[in-house]
Amino acid sequence: MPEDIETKEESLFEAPPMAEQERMCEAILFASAEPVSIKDLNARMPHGCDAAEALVHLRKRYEGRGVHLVKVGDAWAFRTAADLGFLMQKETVETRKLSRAAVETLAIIAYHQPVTRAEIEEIRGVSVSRGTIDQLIEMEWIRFGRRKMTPGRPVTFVVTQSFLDHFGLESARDLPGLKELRAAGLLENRPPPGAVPGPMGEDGEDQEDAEGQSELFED
Amino acid sequence: MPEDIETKEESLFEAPPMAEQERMCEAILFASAEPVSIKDLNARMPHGCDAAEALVHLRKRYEGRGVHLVKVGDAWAFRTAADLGFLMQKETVETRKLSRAAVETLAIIAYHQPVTRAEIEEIRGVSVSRGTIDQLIEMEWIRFGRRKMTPGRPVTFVVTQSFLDHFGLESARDLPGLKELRAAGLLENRPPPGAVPGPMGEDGEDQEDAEGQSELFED
Amino acid sequence: MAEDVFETDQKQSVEERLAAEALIVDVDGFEGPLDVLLILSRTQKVDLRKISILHLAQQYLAFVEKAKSLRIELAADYLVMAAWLAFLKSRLLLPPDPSEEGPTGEELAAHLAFQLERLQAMRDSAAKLMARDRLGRDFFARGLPEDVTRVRRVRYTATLLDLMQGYARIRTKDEFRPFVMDRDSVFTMEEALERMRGLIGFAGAWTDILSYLPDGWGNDPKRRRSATAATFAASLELAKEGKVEIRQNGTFAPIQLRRRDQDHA
Repeated sequence: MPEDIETKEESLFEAPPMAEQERMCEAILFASAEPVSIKDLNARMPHGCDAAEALVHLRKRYEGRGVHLVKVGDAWAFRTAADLGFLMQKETVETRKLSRAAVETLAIIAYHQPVTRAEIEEIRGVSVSRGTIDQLIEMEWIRFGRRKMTPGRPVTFVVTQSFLDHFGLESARDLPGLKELRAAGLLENRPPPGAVPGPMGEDGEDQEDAEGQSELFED
Repeated sequence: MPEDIETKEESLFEAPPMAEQERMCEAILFASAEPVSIKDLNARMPHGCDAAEALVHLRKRYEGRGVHLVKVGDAWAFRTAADLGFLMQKETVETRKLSRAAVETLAIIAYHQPVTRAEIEEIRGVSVSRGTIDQLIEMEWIRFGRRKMTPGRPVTFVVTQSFLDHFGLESARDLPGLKELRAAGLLENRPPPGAVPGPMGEDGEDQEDAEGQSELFED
Repeated sequence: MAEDVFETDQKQSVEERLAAEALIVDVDGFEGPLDVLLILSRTQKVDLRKISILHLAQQYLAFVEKAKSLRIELAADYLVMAAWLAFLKSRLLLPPDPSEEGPTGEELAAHLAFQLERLQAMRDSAAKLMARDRLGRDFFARGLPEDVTRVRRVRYTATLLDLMQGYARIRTKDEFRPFVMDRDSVFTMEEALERMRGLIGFAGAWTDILSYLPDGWGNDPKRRRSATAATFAASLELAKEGKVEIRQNGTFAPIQLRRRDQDHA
């Protein structure tokens, strides 16, 4: 502590060396709760210091480092290097099975594209919630196709390249037809609602069903 | 964002170069006011990184700078250099003035931990008021340690990471004068010969103590 | 020096005593008898390790005597210590009695010296600790921390099989059973009524209607739902016929029924 006082008193007559001024700026900017202007830096540093020059050195020193010295308005602050921003967020990805309603809607679009919402509803026998369509669009599995040249010119939906990539298809035409589905055993056992046989399992079904139902009430 | 994911996935096979790991540690530690453990650093950095090694390089890099990399228990933090404290009037936090009883109790816990209330009372020769312990707990300088395996299984007190951080200690082993005190036998819990009056020496927790201390100071 | 401390203290203590009407007050400024001993020991102006415990005991006893003569009520701790020191003093002065059990005067004195030295050591350490560079006073943490943002992302997936099964499900519905109701999971009111008519004769006490669900219908949610609805409807029917009474204590509370005896009707 006594050294500090000496330093301060000396500095009334002679400014500390530039390396020292750089350290001071570094410490102040680090500890300050908000960006600090050059004026404030000079006011806080011993008499005769030149914060502007010290900042030039300091900025250079932090070039390419994990944190950068950046100018915010007319003040200065340390900030995380932009390329390391991903370290500042903790991402947890949760994988969930697409709801039955969404799978069915997607299937109809894939088999019948371009298809309007009214057509989807006709095929499914229940109304299609906006949320389901939005979700599929957000997943980039479907997109808007051309409008139908029918009264009202309704929009149509088609599947996207991402869809084809995800399901490993060259084109939507490669999807198996009804006959093939039957041949593959997918149509043979009449699936009672709520108990689809095969790899879909039975446990997930109840909640999927609930979701499918809620879709009816959603909009 | 897609780039980040790629980076992360690549890293499953190869860790980023050490210079890059150093930058990452730098960014994470700069962004946090609290010390960050090596475990947390590794968890936040891409797979395969070695925060412990990166920190060795980083610490060296900040030697003599306005900001230092310091070890606090098993965590790390950037802190401004103590000799520049005079620049920080604006940031100075008024710490509550501790009573003499609180200061002594804190020192006894730090040097004798894990220590029971009865042991603290024996050393001070006076009963410890509840308020004193409460205050130290509230300040997050002490916490409960493991119960002693002596009759009554009394709770013990130990100092916290915040305590180490506040007093600039890497670990409880670095307490000032600890070695000398131990050499002089002043940290031993000597059983009183026969009865000694007052709140001192009512329980015989002695045989346990050597073990308790070694647990803290030697690992 | 101890005398000075004592003089100023006793004035305060007397005032305090009068003010508080307390019978016992701690001697202000002292942290217990060990603290008094430590302060008294300083008058010996020697290393704590070379201190004369005998002399110290005498000093302490004098301190207690003076407090008594000034009618300062000392806390019990101080008096216990005085008694113990008087005992220690006699042990130290008299030649050791070989027939006597227990620790010698020297052992006791040595332990007291150890306690004093240890307390002094802790005080010195506390001072050193508090004099260290401290966070928020001499060195500082990051003033502008950046929080870690937690991003929770849900990724939905489906397989080609899901897709085809989904499609198959819809097309199958059309092809094979457009209007067929699946009755596997439906329990009708008629069935429930028939079941309950057989059981109601045993329902003398209030019974939860859920206990009337047919076996095997309680686990599957769909079947349970249907059976519960049918049983409830059947119970209402029975109540209407005057065969049972129904009650429910509150919203969502269990619904209970019991047989209604014909003579009360």
